Amino acid sequence: MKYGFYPGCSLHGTGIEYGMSTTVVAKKLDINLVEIPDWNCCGASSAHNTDPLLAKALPARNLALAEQYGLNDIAIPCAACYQRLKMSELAVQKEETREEISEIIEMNLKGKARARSILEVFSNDLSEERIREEVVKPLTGLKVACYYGCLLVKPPEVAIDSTEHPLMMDRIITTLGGTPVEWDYKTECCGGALSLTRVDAAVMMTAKILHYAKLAGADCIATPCPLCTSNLDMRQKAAEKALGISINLPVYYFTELMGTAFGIAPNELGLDKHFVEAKSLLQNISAPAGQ
Amino acid sequence: MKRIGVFVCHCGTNIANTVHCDQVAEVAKDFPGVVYSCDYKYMCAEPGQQLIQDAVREHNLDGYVVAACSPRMHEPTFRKCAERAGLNPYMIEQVNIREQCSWVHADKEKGTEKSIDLLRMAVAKARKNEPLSSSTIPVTKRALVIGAGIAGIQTAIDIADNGFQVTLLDREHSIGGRMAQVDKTFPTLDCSACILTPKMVEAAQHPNIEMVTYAEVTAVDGFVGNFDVTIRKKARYVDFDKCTGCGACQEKCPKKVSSEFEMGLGPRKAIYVPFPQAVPNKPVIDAEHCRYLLDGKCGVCKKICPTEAVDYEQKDEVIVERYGSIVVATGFDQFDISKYEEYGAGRYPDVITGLHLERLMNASGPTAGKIKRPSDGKVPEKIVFIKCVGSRDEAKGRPYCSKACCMYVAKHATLIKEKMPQSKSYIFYMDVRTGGKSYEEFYKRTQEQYDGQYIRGRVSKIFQVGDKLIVRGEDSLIGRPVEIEADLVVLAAGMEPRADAVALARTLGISYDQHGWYTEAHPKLQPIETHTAGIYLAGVCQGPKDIPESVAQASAAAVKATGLLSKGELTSEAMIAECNEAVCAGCGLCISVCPYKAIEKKKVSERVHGQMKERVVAVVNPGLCQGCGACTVNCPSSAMNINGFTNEQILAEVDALCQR
Amino acid sequence: MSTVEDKKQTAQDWEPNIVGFACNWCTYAGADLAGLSRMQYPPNVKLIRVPCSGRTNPQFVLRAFQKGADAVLVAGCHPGDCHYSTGNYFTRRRYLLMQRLLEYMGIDPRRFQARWISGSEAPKFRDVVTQMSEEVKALGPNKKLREEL
Amino acid sequence: MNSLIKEMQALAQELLASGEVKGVFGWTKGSRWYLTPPLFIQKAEDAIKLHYDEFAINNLTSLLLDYRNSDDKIAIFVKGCDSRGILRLIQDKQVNPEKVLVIGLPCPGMVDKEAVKDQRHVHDLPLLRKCQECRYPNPVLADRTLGDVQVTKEPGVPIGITAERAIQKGVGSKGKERYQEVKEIEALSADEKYAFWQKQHEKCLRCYACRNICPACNCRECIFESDKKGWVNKAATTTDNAFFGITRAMHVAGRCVDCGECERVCPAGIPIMKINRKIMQDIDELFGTYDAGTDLEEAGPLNHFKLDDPEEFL
Amino acid sequence: MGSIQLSNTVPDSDEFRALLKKEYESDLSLCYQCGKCSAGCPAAFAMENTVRQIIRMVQLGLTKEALTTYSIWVCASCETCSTRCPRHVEPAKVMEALRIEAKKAGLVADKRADLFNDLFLQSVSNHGRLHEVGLIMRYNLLSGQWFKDAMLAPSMMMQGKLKVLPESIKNKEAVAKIFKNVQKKRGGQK
Repeated sequence: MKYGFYPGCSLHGTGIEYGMSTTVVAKKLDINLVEIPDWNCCGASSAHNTDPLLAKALPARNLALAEQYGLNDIAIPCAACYQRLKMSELAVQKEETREEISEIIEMNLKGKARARSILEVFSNDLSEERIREEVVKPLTGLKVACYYGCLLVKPPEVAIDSTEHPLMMDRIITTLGGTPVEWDYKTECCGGALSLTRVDAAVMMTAKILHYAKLAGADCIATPCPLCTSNLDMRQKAAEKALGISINLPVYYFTELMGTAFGIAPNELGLDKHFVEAKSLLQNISAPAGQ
Repeated sequence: MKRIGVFVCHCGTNIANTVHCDQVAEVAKDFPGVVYSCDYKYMCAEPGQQLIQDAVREHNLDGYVVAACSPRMHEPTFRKCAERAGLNPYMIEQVNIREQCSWVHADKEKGTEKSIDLLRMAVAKARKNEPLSSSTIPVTKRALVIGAGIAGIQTAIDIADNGFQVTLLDREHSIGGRMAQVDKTFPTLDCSACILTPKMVEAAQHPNIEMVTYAEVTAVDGFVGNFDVTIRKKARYVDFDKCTGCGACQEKCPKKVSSEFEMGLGPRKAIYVPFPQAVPNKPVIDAEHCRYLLDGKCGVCKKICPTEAVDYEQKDEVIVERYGSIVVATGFDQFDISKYEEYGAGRYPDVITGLHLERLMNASGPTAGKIKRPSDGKVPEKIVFIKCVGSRDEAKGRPYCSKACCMYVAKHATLIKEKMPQSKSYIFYMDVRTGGKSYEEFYKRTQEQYDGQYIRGRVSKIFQVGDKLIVRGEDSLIGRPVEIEADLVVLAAGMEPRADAVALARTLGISYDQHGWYTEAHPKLQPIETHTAGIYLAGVCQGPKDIPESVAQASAAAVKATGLLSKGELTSEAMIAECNEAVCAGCGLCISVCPYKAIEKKKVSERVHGQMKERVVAVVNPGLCQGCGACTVNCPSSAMNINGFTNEQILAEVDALCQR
Repeated sequence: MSTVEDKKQTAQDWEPNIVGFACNWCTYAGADLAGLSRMQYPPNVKLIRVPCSGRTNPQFVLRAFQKGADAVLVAGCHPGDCHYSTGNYFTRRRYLLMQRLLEYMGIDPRRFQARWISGSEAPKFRDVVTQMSEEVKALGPNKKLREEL
Repeated sequence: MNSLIKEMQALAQELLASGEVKGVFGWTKGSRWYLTPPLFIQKAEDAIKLHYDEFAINNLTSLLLDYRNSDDKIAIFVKGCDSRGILRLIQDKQVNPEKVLVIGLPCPGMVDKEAVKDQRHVHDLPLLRKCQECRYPNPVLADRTLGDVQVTKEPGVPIGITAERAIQKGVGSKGKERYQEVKEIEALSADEKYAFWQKQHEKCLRCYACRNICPACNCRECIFESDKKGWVNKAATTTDNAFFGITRAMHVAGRCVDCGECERVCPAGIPIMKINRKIMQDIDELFGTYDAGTDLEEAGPLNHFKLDDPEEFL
Repeated sequence: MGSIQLSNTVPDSDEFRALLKKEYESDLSLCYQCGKCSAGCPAAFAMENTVRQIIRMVQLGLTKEALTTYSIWVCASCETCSTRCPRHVEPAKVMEALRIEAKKAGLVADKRADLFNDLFLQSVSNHGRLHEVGLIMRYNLLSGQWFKDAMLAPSMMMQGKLKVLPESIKNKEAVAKIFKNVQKKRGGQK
């Protein structure tokens, strides 16, 4: 199965391990990710905070490029980029807005390209058996708080799963042998857009999520978004200070957990690139499994 | 040439504001057939009607046209006015220049122009009006009440007290409806069963009431005065004559099922009586769960029944009964709270609805009156109520207010404080609506003596953490987010039409709104009648309301129903079909499209070349025909015509409208 | 009264004359509700009240075009809601054929509409009437099937 | 073919002689080689005049309407298309089945008299278009049959002694293309369509030949006869002709048995079948294929409905 | 601050509410102040005026006050409010609109947030992609927080997450032209 691949700027920077783990996991699952040549930044929150038209035009260029190369299904790891491209895709479906945007980006838009989150691709386009086949080291005993963040499930027109109680990632973690914990902060916002401009607010929002994950008895957190990870992982120390309790919850990209279960070496997945030490937790689960 | 009068009404300023009534009356003078034309401020009022009657006598008018409001409103008024003036009531026409002209076109010139065209149309039709009279139809002096909640029971009792036979029908196998599930009622805090069961027993023992429970209406034919209703009596598998209601079978039955009456909080058996005060107080076997009926095993109830009342061979029984009038009192369903994913409704066991709480508080409920959390049975300390769940919420498709939730939440808060003094109730509200008698005082007492903490704001999310429910809202009065760690959350779920309300409406031929509430003939002036003559509404099936209103509406429906039955016979529609036997070829095309099977064939003999020859023609039964006109179009030779809407009249109207 | 007549004939502010057949129980009630709610719509459609949409004979539609109507609307209850229970089922079949036959005879489909408008759908009544008035005003006077005076 | 004619004459002679029927409708040899006009005989000895060949085009069924009041039993010869007319009249209760004796004949396929070049000498003539498109060459009902034809309610190929010649001439060969002409008109623009039909309606004389020949047009008193009804006045103006044409099409909608006689008898040559076929096509598309006059019990498309009929008026 | 003269403030702000309705598809007349949006807002704790209050300000015509409040810049545009609003008022779009209109009117309360957005978009229009390190460096410098998050830098450097050199796409002009075309369409003001 062939998909257009839109990594987004953070996968080449702060979210490098997300890019590494996604590509290597995809290869294992014979999913052919063809990077969209010369893709440009989706504008993230700064674009839609400046001009609604700019917010639709920037991602539209990527849609046009994808259509040119016949990559109508675009797999997008980063939740922020997914939401931006999906919003642009929906605008391009309507006749009059499509003409307006084509004029702005000076490229032809057919409205055929579909923006899809990599999480949705893995859970809808692959059967559970297909993923289970690849599992070499099941994550038995690992209690995972699956955190979806807000961008993948809100607003409803772009949601890949239920807005309040999504289960896509939970199902994948179960297939990998892990046990997802029952918790309700899975779609509360971590303050991604504020992580540089209002660090104080971002830390408090992140702290709440970490606190609820801890209460739910999770060993670690799985996320599908580099913005959330940069907050939950990088700001975990500050959150501990703010809450006055120790948290010590490693934050993995769900693709990193998939890679581990598929038996891929930790460094190949980028597990050495975390703030909260991430490798040891995964090692001692595989240890009892006897390998 | 008929002498036609024209009377243009100002309707105060409703028409005069955007139509030059004088100019319209003036132009009407030149219309062919018009011998007198004038305009007046209030045609429908006494002086207006007097003016018409004087003009009829003075100008020797054969008929007249009133240009005013909608004929749906005042056509009967102007017909009676014609009768008083000595004219046949069907010699007049009313044309709508208010709802369909003055109110919808601001431009006075265009409004006047359109009124003139409409008036020209009405005059053209009036000139072809013929005197009509209606015939009489016999009325079956028997009423049917569909739905035996408090509304249905009250209706049946009132009809029976008026001396008429009435059948009280309900789908469940005991009467009582929603009110039977309620613990206490507001504002008096009477025990619901204590005020309901006497009425249920009265209905059961009333000589004029025939109770048909565990039965459904499957088809309704005929029309006002003569409804042929097909009723399917579901098999009970218990012979009611033999059964003494001793209850032995219920104890021994091995099959446990979650009880619908207890809202799934408690069990019942496959052979069961829903609640102790059920009427009839005899069990029924639930075919979907009984082991014997499903796969032939067990049969315990039959073995231990002292009077051999259990009979597995019983089959559904379909009967057809004739009724003069029907009252629909089918009640409502509670809103399905699982649509509120943000509250975890349907996932968290401790997020329940008002009715669940009613069952928990009820002495004969699953917890014998002690309020326990469905999850772990603990007694809750902090209880949060959330109002407007499934009401006043366009996003969930329920824009309307369900009217009774504000009061039953206040009642719950009061009762909980009474039962558990150490508990604390928090009530999230947007508005508190206490529109009934002594309702506001009851609400004040809840805050004053029963420590009800009211927080203005709508809850956004409920988190389950461990065994606690974190309720997150905003107190919009001080404008700050608030959080409560609750043991139990009660959602004030609103009212919703029955799931099959639309199907029943179509069986009965009555109309319903976009939610499924039944539509009354007129929201203000005829809240009990429907557009279908002989069918009336009572209770919540017509829209959310509380018990006092339902009972009041029930008695009103009883009066309407008996008013019809007391007449003995009905005057039929005057504007019905008529077959011109000279032209009719007896082809029967009209019969195939008549909804009321009102057309039969009859032999006529006529002299052809000196011999008497017999042939077949169609004939209309005036009692059955409702004047829909389907036959006139399917009849190629136009032998069939509808009095009051004849082909010639409609052609005259078309010509008049196109005369430019 | 000639002033009213002359003004109408001037070319540029020509107003279409649309004949509407409205069933008494639903569409006529919907039109009344539009009035009660003071909705505004162009004055070009004039309704003839008929007991049921099933009473509207295709010959009335032809007569309207013949006498100079610029468009014709036939409106009634939604199938299943008919006050006479089955009236509009026959209307639906008959006018599915009539609509195609008129188009086959060269009549612009926008000049003949059959629509279901219930008693509570006042906004839908206003929208149908407004849309028809605007479309037909753009199409101009109807010459087809019209009798020469 | 001659043996068939002999059988017809013998049967007619025997029926009349025995008094079982008071009259027989058939055809006789006309004054030209290509003419076989209708014949009505009441005396046994006239049976010899009966004739039947590829020119016996007339559909005799509507002639029965003159006898709707008489008690005499009448016999009638019918081809496949004619027999559907009989069923139409029975379904419309205009003919009492006991009062008519239907004799089914095999159909050789009728030829187009318009194509005659030499009035004197016999020459070959092409098959009528309606016969090329014919789907019911065999009678759908008959009390008696001649020429080993078989009664069948289903569309099919010609059966009987003339079958082989009929198939060779191409009867039913274009059965699939009967809506071809309709599609051609539908493809025109609105104005072109209007112009086409305007020209046709201008030619109409309002002689009502089409109505008189049509078995579906069996009213006792036609609304176009009496202007008292007020539908349309009797002058043959183009607009009134259009009103007549369209109204008649709607009156026979779902009842027209596709016999094509209206078009054949029209003195002005108006393609009336193009209107009826349009309605038949729409009925097939909208409510499922339906052939009028083939099944006595089945109700016509406009006389019943289905809850899930196509919905275009929401 | 004295009583609000509604007879002036409401009519004067009709035009602004019309702009919100037409341009940003959010009709404030639908809002019956139920508070579900601010209840669910994850950043409400950091806001002096919650979303509901800000909408109330615009309803009552206190447009300037709404535009100049600090709270609109704490909104993380996570759309929870719009998702749960019972009346489809789209409060998230209102907050976004207020940020944009505040920028247009030069009434931005949180200068840093504005600075961040401008720098972000400059980097994108220059290189076609965001140069994270360049953005953070320039943002810290211009906002006077020279050592913000400085302690995180070394470990990020080790993890190879800080790409010092900007990564430009081939067709940079195409992206720059998008910015120009949008500005041309918006009548040239910034």
